[in-house]
Amino acid sequence: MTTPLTRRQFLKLTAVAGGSAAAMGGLQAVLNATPAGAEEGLLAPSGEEHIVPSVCLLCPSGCGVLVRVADGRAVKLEGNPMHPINTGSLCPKGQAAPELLYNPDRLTGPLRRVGERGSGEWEPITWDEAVQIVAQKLNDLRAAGHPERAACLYGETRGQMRPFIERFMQAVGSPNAISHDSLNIEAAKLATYYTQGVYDLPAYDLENSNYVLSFGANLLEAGRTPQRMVSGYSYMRRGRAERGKVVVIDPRQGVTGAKADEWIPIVPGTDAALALGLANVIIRSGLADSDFVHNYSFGFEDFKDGEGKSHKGFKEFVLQNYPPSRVEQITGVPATTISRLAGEFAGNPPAVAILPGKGGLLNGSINGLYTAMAVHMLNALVGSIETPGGVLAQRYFPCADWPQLPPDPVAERGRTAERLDGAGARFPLARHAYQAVADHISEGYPYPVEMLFLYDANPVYEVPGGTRFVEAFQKAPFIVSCASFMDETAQYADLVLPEPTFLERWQDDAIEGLGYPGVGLRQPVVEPLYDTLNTGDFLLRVAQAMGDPVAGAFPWSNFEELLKDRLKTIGAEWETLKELGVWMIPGYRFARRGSEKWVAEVVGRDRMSSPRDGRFDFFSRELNCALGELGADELKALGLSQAGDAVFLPHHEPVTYAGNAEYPFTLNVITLMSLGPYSAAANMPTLQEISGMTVGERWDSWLEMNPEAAHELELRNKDGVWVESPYGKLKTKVRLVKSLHPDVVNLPHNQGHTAVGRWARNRGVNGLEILNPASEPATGLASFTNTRVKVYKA
Amino acid sequence: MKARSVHPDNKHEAIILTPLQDITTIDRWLWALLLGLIGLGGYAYVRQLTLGMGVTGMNRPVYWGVYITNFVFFIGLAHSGTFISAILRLAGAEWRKPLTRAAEAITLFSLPFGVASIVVDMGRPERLLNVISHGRFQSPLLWDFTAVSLYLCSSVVFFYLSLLPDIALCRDRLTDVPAWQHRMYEILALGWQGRPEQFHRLERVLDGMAIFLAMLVVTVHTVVSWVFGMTIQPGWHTALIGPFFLLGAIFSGTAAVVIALAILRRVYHLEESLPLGLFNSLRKLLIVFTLGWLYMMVSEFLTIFYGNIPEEMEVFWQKFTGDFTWLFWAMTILVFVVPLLIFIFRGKDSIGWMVTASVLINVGMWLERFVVIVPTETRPRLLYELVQGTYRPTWVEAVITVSMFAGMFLLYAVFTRFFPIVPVWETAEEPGAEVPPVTRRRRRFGVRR
Amino acid sequence: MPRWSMVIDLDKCVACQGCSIACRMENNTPIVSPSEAALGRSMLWNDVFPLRAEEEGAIASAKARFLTRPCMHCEDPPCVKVCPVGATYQDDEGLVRQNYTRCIGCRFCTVACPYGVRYFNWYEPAWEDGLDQHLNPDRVEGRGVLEGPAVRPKGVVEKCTFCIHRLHKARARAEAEGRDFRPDEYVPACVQTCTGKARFFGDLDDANSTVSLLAQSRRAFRLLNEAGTHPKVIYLHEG
Amino acid sequence: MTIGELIGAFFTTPGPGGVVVILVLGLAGAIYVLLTRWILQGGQAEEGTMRRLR
Repeated sequence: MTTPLTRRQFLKLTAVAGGSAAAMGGLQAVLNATPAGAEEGLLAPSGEEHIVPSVCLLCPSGCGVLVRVADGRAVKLEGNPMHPINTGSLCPKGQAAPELLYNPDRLTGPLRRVGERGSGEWEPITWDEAVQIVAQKLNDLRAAGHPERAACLYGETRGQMRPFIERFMQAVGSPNAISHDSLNIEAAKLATYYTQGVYDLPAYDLENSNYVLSFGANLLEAGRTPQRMVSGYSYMRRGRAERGKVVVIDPRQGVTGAKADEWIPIVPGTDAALALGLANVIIRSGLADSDFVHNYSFGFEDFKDGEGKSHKGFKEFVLQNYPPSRVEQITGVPATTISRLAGEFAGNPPAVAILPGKGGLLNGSINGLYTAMAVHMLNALVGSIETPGGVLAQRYFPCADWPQLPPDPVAERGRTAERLDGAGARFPLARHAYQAVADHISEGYPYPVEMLFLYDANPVYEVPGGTRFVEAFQKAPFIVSCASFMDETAQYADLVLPEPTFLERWQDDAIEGLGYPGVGLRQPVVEPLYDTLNTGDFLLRVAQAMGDPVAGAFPWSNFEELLKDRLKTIGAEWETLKELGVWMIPGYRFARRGSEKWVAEVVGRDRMSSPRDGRFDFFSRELNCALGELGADELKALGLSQAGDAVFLPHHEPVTYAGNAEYPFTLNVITLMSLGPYSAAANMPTLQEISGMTVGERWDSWLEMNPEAAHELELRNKDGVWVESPYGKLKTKVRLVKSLHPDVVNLPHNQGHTAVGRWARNRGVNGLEILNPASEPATGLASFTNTRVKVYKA
Repeated sequence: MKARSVHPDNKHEAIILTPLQDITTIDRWLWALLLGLIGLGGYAYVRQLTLGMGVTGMNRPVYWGVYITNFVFFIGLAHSGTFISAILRLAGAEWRKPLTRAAEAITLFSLPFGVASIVVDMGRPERLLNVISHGRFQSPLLWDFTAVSLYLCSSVVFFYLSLLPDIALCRDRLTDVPAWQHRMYEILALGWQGRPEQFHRLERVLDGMAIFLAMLVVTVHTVVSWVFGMTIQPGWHTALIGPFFLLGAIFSGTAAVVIALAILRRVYHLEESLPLGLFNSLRKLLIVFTLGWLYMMVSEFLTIFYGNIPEEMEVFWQKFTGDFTWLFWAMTILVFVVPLLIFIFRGKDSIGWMVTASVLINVGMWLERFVVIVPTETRPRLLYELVQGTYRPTWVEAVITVSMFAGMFLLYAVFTRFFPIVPVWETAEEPGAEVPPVTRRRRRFGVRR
Repeated sequence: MPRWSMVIDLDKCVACQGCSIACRMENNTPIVSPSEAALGRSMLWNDVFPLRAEEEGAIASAKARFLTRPCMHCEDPPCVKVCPVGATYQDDEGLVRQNYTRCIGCRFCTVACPYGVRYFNWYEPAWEDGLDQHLNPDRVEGRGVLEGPAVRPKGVVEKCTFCIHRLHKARARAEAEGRDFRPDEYVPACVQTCTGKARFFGDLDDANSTVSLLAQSRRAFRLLNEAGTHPKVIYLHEG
Repeated sequence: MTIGELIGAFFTTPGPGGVVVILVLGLAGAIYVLLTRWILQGGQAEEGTMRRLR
């Protein structure tokens, strides 16, 4: 590196050579030229500066963050190295979080509707007034003896918030605490429940896995815990000595397929057939884990039940019905690929098959549950249940249990009423049917609704055919929304009680996706900017205002105290948790097969009617108990095309598409890493600006289409097009993407808002508006992927 | 005693001096219109200064656009004057005498707008002095800055010296002009006596400067092209870009001279002093340049096409079939096909056709500079899908360009009203006579009664 | 004198654009309106974009590939060569820096850079009411020098500087603690936030720093090596 | 400081470039002023003897 001559040296030389030193000196003085970069220093900010740990809530992954607060302003978010999910990393949404905190469109205080519903005229009220109104309303309902007519729809509830809301509704006397899970992860949870007997999303030990087979799970972009999957993926790829293989089975390649070793474009909605085809080859070639299959499973071989009736086992069922040749016709995946994949999957232990999450082309009509069960069968076949590199049962911290609910006859009668969303009644297998609430309110099934409480829920936007909720709201006399932005649903509310953003409130956050228990803590990093109140505190104050017996169920003065009380058993003082921001017991403790821990926690833990014998159900006994007595016609009413044993075995259920041959393409609404699943993110300008990186779009929606399919329709790149389904039509721009199944078109999620804020409003289109609003008849899952559309030039 | 100077007699003196006597109403209307355009350009520039360069159509990756094209075009025009007077003077081509000043005037009045285009294109114009206080000579922009400023002041001096005798003539002949105009002549004439020794020295200085200016013409436009040539962007980084720009400059400059002469001839009825033969000689010159230009185009694009390097071909197809197809083919037709046909079939002895061809050439040359600069920027070297630029110039750029042209015409029009456009002292002999070589002329001149 | 360099393992990079936004939040680059973004004027110093997918092959083999591109901080930077006023210069640690008080906005460097890493302030950077609260307060300033995350005026060029203010802060902290500065104390914002842990940063002169070791990997390649710029950002191939 | 480094520094360091520009323009200006004065002095000595021409 030649050390460059400093200017002064040089000038002296030329002065001597040039002979006009005086002019040179004068010039120098006049122009006060300073050599660049010679003496510049760092001016540290004047005010004091400190770091506050918290947990991000812009997607369900819940990464730990360290917020740098300078002069009382949250200036920068960095990943918390102590938090196991992201260990110091942070995705674009987390980095852009200050734009959520300082967003100019945030609601500044509680509002009450004055004009006509949805007219947008509000008057500010105080929090005390709001508490009185809600308490009064609930007391009236309890006095009228119908507390069940109050319902709560909640979205992403973290940590204690979910049990707290359910406890609040039970204390009031209503069974209707309805989660939005049926929009995304419910298919995987039900599948794990009906096979492994654990009603929870399984955790995947990607770090130790050699072979990952992902069925429609949008691993690296969206889904339940994107950051955890990315961390696992990158460790599995280059973090350790031998590099794991990733195969993605999805009609859309996306980032996950692009990074995978192999991407298998499959006919949408036929993943169950492919999974069973793989199972067929594994069983035929004897690669199955015989110890697990014979000693720790049920229904693999044919068997006779109590009354001596013989039932077909999983093995025979698969061998007869899913030879690779037939599977090739159904799925379009060549038989040779099926055999090769099966051989690789079984031959490279530990291998894991990822169950489909949101955005997977699976939860069509009824085949959402069976497809997820079929994929979980693969994990069982190769014995990847509860083994390093396989599927783990997610464990949580043992929180101090809730104090006993005080005796309350009105509440007890209310709790036993039928649920508003028809879970367990109209939808026999469902636990939550979030999107069906709209039709039920309009029908008045099972009873008219008096009060709706919406916590982090924007059904008008995020439910397929969400506008049905607007009609339903006409029939709901009193609606309360806790959104921090005036989103599409809050517009129709009577009371809007804005909750602070995640950087300004107390909330814990159970760590999911790693298997071992852990908890993260959100704490106010800056003084709350506006007159907002944490919904937990609000409900506590409502309970006090309602007086006994409801008040008795909540002996805490504020939510922080509740957290402190519940989390005192995690083995860390409150101060340490506040200082670190996270506490965990790292290292997953595997249960030996057949041990009582295996029976108690891993297999059969949540079974209600079938025996908890620690046996993995190839033939689902739980399903048998639920649907055993139904006749053929009732089964057909539930959308089941096959009767007999097939009902209780994972099988390929042909998808009944909304839209006939006139609509050639299947519409798939994809969640992006940049915008994420939550409506508030659509109003963050930075995320809008990077939303279309994969196709080169910014600030807008687009329709991804295969170039050959577009060629037939004479569509060129960036042409304006109409996307029409039997339920409506949208106008957007087509973008040709070669890595996409010809029969599938994609639309990005979280665009096309009509409210929320200036950056989100009227930008792009909302693909969910034209999706099939019906739910799966048996499981109450929203059908995201069984709507057909036609595309033509705008 | 007011200095009285001695002037060679010139039959056309009266005709040449008539435009200086009175400023007609048409002039006033013309100047008002041009001033209005310049005012509009000023407004657009103030808007750009206050709001930011965003008002123009430039973006990422197309960072340079119409302004830099103007810069190159005006510097190109500036080469007409010097080329005609300097090089033809060295070649002793006497036919160039009547048109030297008209040609040099084009140089004088287009150069400042070339420099102005650079300043308009700068994001922080008030920091222009940084180029002096912190100049780095490694940057081609600094070579450019030096060369163009040297060329500007050299051509100003060259123009002023050749104008000196005529100013003195005006000082002595035009006594009934307004006082301030006469006062101006006195000051500008610097006490010119018209003594033979002065003429002799003036001739020698002009010959010397002609050599220097000829050399300067070559350096200035090559250096202007090296602003693009020195980068490693495909389409710019070619050795041919120097000669290509030089020939383009002289070509468009000569065409501009033809236009200027035709207008002057018509407006000021200078049919005698600007004979038809002049246009025929210029026609021969223009034919040579058109063919030269074709040679340059073919040699550049054939080499690129044959070489078939991906990033080069990306820019190549951008011009031939991509976003710039219309501009590229329009340019080729306007600069090569049509003018060549006109010159060969219609050009002889018809000034009207010559002017149309010249106008086409100049429009084509502006497009040619645009098509050299912008397509390369739309296809950056790192071939990736997304940063494929598009460029739509906005009204701000258009208005500023028009106002610059208006400025040039205004300067030209005002100049012709105050100074003789045809050099009186150089065309002192009877027109059409076989002109003796320079030495004999001086002796005869000295003896005159 | 350390020679700062960055290694990006494209096998671990999942194109999440975390680096892009960490860079924006650290260096106060403004958001531009949709119409400006459509013109390509959005300011993302560390841009992420898809590379051209191959044309031939069946659908299944059509692999999209993504690239995250900070400034290469070349050894022989074509941008520093062409700058007429020395606004952009290469300091003795190999960083190509930009002095916002000296830049005259002629945009010669933006055109000369083959990687297109330079951005221009077409308008005065503005944040809608309230959004400017999260601007990074750090400054690197001196007489006639304005660098670091200071908000740039309109009309100047700006680029990734490997978070020069973080280097100064690390040096100041080391000095305050009375010990000499170790190269591994300083990491740009994009390296710290990378979700796939795909980015490594360090001193290329130190033979056993991570970047030096990874630079020897047979997967290592540099962008546009044929352009003779000797970039100091080294990529590792996928697969 | 080898000659190579000196020349290299001349080109790369901000500052000398400006000095070159000033030198070149200053020199050209000076030369032109001298030339103009030289032209105007032409024939100064025998000025008195010249008969006035026309």
